[in-house]
Amino acid sequence: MPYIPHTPQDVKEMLAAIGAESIEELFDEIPGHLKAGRLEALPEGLSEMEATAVMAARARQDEGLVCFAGAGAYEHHIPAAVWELATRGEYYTAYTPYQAEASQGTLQVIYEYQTMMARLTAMDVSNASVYDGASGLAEAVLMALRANRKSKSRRVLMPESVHPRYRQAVDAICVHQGVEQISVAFESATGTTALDSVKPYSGEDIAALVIPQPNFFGALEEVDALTDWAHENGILVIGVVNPVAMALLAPPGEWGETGADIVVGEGQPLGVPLSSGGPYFGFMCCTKKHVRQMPGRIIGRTVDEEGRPGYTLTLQAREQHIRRSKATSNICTNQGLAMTAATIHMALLGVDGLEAVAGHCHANTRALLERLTAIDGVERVFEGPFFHEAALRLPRDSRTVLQELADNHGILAGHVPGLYYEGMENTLLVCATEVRTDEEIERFGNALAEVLA
Amino acid sequence: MPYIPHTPQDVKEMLAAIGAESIEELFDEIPGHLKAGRLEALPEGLSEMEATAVMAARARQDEGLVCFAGAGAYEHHIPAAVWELATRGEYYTAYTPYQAEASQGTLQVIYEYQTMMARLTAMDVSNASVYDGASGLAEAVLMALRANRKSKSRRVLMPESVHPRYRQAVDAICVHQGVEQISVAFESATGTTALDSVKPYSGEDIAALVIPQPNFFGALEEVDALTDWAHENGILVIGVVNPVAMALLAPPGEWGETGADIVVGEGQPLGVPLSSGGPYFGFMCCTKKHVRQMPGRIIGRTVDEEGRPGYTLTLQAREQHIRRSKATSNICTNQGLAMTAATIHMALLGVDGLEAVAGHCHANTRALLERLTAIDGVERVFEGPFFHEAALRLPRDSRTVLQELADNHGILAGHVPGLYYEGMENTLLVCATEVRTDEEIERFGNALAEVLA
Amino acid sequence: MSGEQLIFELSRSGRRAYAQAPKPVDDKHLSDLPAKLRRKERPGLPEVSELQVVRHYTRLSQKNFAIDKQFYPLGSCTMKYNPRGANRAAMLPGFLGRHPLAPESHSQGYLACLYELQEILHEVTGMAGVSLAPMAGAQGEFSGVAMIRAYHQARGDDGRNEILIPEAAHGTNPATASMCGYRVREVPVGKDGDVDLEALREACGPQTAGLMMTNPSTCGVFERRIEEIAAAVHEAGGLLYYDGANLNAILGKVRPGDMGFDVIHMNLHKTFATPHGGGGPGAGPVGVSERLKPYMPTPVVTRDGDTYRWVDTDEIPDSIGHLSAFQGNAGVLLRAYFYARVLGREGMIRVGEYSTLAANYLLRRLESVGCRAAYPDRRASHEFIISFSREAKETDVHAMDIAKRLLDYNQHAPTAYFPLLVPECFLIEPTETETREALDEFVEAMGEILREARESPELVKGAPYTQPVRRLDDVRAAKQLDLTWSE
Amino acid sequence: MSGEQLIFELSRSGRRAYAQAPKPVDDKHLSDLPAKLRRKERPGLPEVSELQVVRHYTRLSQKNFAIDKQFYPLGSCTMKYNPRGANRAAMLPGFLGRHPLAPESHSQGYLACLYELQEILHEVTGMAGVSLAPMAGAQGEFSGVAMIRAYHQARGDDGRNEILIPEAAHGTNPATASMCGYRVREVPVGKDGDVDLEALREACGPQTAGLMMTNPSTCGVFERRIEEIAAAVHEAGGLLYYDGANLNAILGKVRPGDMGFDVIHMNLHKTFATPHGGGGPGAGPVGVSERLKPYMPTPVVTRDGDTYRWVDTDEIPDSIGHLSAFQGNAGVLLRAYFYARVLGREGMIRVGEYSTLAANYLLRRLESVGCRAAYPDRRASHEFIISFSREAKETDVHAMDIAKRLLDYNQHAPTAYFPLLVPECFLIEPTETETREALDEFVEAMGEILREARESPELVKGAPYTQPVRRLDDVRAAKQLDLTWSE
Ligand SMILES: Cc1ncc(COP(=O)(O)O)c(C=O)c1O
Ligand SMILES: Cc1ncc(COP(=O)(O)O)c(C=O)c1O
Repeated sequence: MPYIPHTPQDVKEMLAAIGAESIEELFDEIPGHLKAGRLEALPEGLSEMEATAVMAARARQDEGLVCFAGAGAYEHHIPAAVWELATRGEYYTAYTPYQAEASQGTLQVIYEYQTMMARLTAMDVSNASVYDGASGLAEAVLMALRANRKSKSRRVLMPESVHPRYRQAVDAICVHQGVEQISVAFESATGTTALDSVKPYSGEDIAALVIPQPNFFGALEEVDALTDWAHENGILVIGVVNPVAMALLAPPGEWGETGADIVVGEGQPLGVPLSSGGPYFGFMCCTKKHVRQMPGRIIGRTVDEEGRPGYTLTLQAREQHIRRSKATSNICTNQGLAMTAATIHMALLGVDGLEAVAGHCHANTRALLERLTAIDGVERVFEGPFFHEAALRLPRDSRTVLQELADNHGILAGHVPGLYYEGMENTLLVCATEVRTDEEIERFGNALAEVLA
Repeated sequence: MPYIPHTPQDVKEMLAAIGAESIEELFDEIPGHLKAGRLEALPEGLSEMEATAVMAARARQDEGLVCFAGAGAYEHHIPAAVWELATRGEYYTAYTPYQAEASQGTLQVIYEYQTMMARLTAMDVSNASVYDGASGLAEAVLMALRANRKSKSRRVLMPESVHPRYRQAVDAICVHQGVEQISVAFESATGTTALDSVKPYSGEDIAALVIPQPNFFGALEEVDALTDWAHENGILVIGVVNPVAMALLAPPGEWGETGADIVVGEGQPLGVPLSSGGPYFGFMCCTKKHVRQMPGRIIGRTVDEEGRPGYTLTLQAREQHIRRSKATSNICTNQGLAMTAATIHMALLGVDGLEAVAGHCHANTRALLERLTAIDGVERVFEGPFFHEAALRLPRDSRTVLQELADNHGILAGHVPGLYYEGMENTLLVCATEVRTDEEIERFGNALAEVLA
Repeated sequence: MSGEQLIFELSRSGRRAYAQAPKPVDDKHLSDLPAKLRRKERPGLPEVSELQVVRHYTRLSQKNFAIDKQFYPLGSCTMKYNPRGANRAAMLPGFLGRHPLAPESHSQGYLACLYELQEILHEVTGMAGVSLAPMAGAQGEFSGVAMIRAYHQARGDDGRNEILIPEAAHGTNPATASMCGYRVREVPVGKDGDVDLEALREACGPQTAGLMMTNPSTCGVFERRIEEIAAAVHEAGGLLYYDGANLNAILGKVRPGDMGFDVIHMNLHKTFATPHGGGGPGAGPVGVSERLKPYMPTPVVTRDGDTYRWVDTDEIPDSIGHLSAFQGNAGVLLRAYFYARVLGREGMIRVGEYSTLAANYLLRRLESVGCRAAYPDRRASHEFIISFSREAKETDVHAMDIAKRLLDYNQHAPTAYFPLLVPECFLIEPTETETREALDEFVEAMGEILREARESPELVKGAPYTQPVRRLDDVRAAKQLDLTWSE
Repeated sequence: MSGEQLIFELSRSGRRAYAQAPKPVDDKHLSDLPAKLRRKERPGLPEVSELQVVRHYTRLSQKNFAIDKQFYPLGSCTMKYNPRGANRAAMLPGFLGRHPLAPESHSQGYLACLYELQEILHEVTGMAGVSLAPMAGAQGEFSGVAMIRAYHQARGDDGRNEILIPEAAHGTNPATASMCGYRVREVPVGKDGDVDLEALREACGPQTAGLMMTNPSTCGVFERRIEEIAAAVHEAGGLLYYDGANLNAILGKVRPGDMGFDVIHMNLHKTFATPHGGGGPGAGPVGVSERLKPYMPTPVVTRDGDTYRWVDTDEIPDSIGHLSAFQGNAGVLLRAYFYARVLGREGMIRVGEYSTLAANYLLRRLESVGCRAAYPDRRASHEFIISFSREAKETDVHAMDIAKRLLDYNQHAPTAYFPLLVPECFLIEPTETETREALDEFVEAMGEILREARESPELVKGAPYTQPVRRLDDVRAAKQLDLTWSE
């Protein structure tokens, strides 16, 4: 009986206390014909040793690719302290901090996290996390609809340079509330959204404009101009940013004259391993003005009966457990542990560390681009500034190239924009973070040259 | 400045408080010409990321052998909880529990450990660990000399079936106190120590007899007869046992009429990974009568000022920090964390678990022997009962066979008694613990057949 | 325990965890970044040493209650033991290092685990199809209701704009219905804890898209007339949504698929023992009946012979789509897979049995020290409700006071004031992994507190006394918003 | 914090952590084990669930002070930050899974780390050879003195039967000398903390095998006349042993080899930041001068071209031999290697500088709140002594009382009553990894306690009040021996 402590003696005495003859009797309110069979299809139980062996063999199967893929998930160095602390039982096995007095640890961590994220994005406030960057954008869109008092529409300007998987998630999550994504094409030369592409919507009733920075291609958008145009037209600005990039790039709070209104993004680069796509966490910040429209948990600092500072869940009147069908979102469990790790990660890196990481990522990607574009027929797809990730045009279909590099060279060469964009079949999106070495970059170069030869 | 928190401002103010101009000035009592140079030969510092990469690459180099070696270190399944708990900062970064009130955690763990070990060996008391099994045996020998009031000699009967590396350590550690190891040969048929081999020493002044169970070859000694003979001759008995074997085999406390006097052994099989040989921990138990001669730390239960139970270091008058040159040993730092892990390990396994582990080890080794001796020219060296480990005779030099199996088949085939015993060049000592699967045993069989073909 | 400063208060200009800060990058490597896109002021992250960080977050951790430290009988939350083995297995380098966009050829180990987890969930729920995509219970709910909507729409059945929800339901249920564009109609619950069947029948109609319910309900009892309910909704053309947060109660005993549900979400962070992490992450896989299979959220995993692969919207064109950037909370799924493999067939059945045994035992024992069950004539499922309305009336000691006082007894408080329909209530869920002694200790504490409530109510009302803080001023927290720290 | 039962008290017959107990083995597999060698009664290990174990040892852990939680200024123990990165690196599967008897061909990664660690220690100590074999400081001492003995014996210089040891020395020094068969002669220490050179000169003679000393000494000062001491001992034909427990003080500043020492041990669990683990494991490598190289404990690692291999007694035939079954505390060595690589050349030098800065700062600040230095005119090394003999006389508050009272201020007590020659003393070592604020907090606590000692001595004498237990009855512990639990 794995994980069940009851001895036969316990069971006997417990049944006696209940006044039941058997455990089965406790289920006597369930109509007999509904009772399940014996779950024959389930495998027999394993010991921890056996289950670990099964999973270890499988984990080993998937090991060994040197990762040059980014596209929304980035391999960074994570200080050992981060997860050694985050997996302490006191964080790992606590529930959502509903009993504030018995959860001051988690609550203070969240308050610190909120402060860090607000500072990183230069926004006023942050929530305690949403599921991930993509669903976070969906939440931001719904929030913008509520927050934009000037707009009655459910129309949102969505540049095609926003991560395609984010746009898919916005589709899936917002469709039921009648949200209309208006696609804005990117410039074929730069991969970015031209002011001229949004101008046609001047004066129309639009709730929000989404601005990615950097965008899916790693290209840098003209965030100031876009933000100012939006605000001039009563449109709220939703920034979607890479948090590591925030060490170097202008934060959304400083875009244009007055800054973005809502900011979301994928928190994974802040101390969360690639881990097959999750658990990551989405971060979400906004201006003070809109805080009551923000979904998710928010922690506030207050005092106890003796005047000592303490932390507690606040603004709960936005949340589903109080507001039920009128809540800002249905989100309940969020990504607490990943957020805890991120807080510890940011504390360890500090500004210097985060800047250095961002700088090395960029320098490495530049070195990578230099090496790869030295190969005949390989060239950058876009001109203009980028951060830490860029699209390359190959002389042939990038999917097969990617597969060959994985199979024969142990290299995960990047990601394939052709999966989402027509005409980009030969494009490869590559990225080299601070963990990639010069030798690995050289190895990628040689391998690609070989595959393309 | 890795791990140093002082800012330039701190340094300035700290120097001011000291009244010094520079840090260098704080070293002004050191004769100038003694001052070190710049440690030119040291490499430049690395970040955690870089140092981790160096070590990860090296760790990977050494991976991949399927282990059929025992010979004093055994691969067992270790529940995940063991080291997740043991490496909690509160255990990992505490000092020896000198301030009892601030160390009740560690102290209670040791008290529990002492109880477990005493029960496992059927002895009265246990200390809090010594370095490892081999040095533990040396300490036991020195202890026996002190404890045996009847004997004035410094002579110890040491069967050659005791792990050769243990005998080497006894040599190295006890030689300065004039200890004389009298080797007792083993029977060539059984690999064990015959009563007839010790009988010639009846009536002589001998301080102690060492009895291994199982012995180096995995063979089972006639512990009862040997123990009784020793006691009849005023000789103290030191048992050297595998703690996992204690789940199935008669514990030293029950050997012969009155049981062994001192018991030591390698604690590694109780939750400590192979880890290249250490840190392991030696356990040491004895009868109540001899407790004041036992080296190492001992924890006692007592009460505090309010009568509440509490734990504290006790019998410190044996220890070097009090007794200085008259101490029972110079041991100070021992193997606390490994011992903590072992305590958690034993708590998780319980008797059932330990019995099952021991049983599977034995069953697997039997299956292994069956498979290997089915190969032409491979046979057991010894007849008679064994536990969990056994010696095989190969048709050719076992060192080269071992090397070939490692190089070409990824198998660590065992250990080579020929390193220590003349005439055993073709012998291989093999072992299959509970973690080895039927497939792995089959794989070993096939590989050996191939190598020997 | 003394107050712990904020990490920002520990910060000193120029201090650093040097081992974590790679050497600064030469500016020439950043020369291509246009100045106007660069950040002007550096973000104010803390400047602290590594030891400070370790010490700070170690100390903070100790201010939490957690299953690893305390009994944590939070009703509806299934706070059971989170196996450490699952953590280790899920954190194996091969899993942690896998990029979510790695080719399937290099993801076979991972995909095999997911596929088998799907199969296991398929078997324990009796549903026809399973998608692991949703990242928590609420997202599972969302998927479920979105599928119901997609189903009606595909049939051109557009008039259905209402979701029925029993009043005892968890807040995520109505919130989800709203997110999916539905109106919510609450259905009353009877005195016995079962849904008022008459009222339900009346509420059903052509506007009914579906019913969301939990069974056992958050009243802690098994809905006995579940088949009549199913029939009523189905007859009206609606579909049945099963909120699987309480699956622990019936694991191996009844299967939602057999009860007639069309879609179910599971909280793996409850029933499958993955940790709650102080507020997540979780995982909320959905199981669907045959008719909803075409709408499952993507991706799901399938097997072709010996190889596993993703199935995406190209193969499930009517899918409600992608709910995350990648494939959901992989690490949580791996932990759940580990747990399921260790439990196996027999173990899975025992979960429902022993959690039910523990709940019924605890209920009777609590009654013996003066607690009053909300549904005294019913069997408890894996959880049950007691109410302190008498105490509130007679001594002015409220459920919240008792909850706080429990902390002083080193017991985490049960869920309080939920479900809303029972006044002054506790929803108590002991789970199958707590020893009988742990339950008895809780009973003892409750007995003591009830005595205190009678004899010195002020003592209870002033609790807690032993925690890092006394009771916090929530009103001030909401009024004088202090959500980020500033010097 | 409430008392925590013993794991045995939590035990219930028939309970089990099932996931850890493999299926029982069929008896037929054990049929070959003779009955008379079998165990008759099963050993009484606890029968508990996995959650019970996790909860029990989590709770117990919280009853410890630890660097990860508190300032821990234990003199002579060098309680500095133990990098978590070192723990992760040393626990990589490739290292943990390596059998100690694996062939060298499959141990190149591990051997490379050890070889480089030897080289690093060689450079920082200035000694000619290094062996990593000893498993703790005391075993390093043992090796050192055994080598001294082997050296004399090899020269036929058999009359030397005495080791000189300054009276301030750590207890392991005299105990080690005894273990190596030597008589111990203590040498007095002068008022200034330096060894009494005259007395030393007098003690030296043909019977002198060597001198064991620490520099900086455990008086917390640098022995200024070290060269004269070395000369005196060497002239008498003795060798010099350096107890490297205090190496932290001089790392990168002075090298024992340059001071004329013949052999030194290092406590990697001090200077090289590996954890103390509540009492070990440690590692006590030894460095030797050219003339002691033939006696080094085995094995050591060497490099032939690109490959590394063990060097054993066949190549060092006069080695004092093997001190353990395998190769010493590998995991500790790997942690130290990690630490040394992160520090590098510059970092290594800073250790001595900043630990000395911290100690001198703390000393002056403590003086400012009324503490009295034992050697007020000396520079502190990385540690220093203060004495409370005045307080003891005037208020009957003793060093032990102050130590206990510090716990109430959430500060670990310094080493008390050591070295024995300074009455009522604290030996205080702040290390380089603590912030100035942490030092200031300690000063503040000490100031408060000294005030308390004057104003309400009983308060201090009754301390601690905030720990899991009040002061323990050590006399009873030693008299009514209770070393194992029984029902
Ligand atoms: C009954 C019920 N339904 C749904 C949920 C929501 O699940 P999650 O928090 O994983 O989103 C919960 C969680 O507390 C619940 O108890
Ligand atoms: C000065 C001194 N020498 C030697 C030792 C002994 O070292 P270990 O405890 O590692 O055996 C210590 C340890 O406390 C010490 O402080």
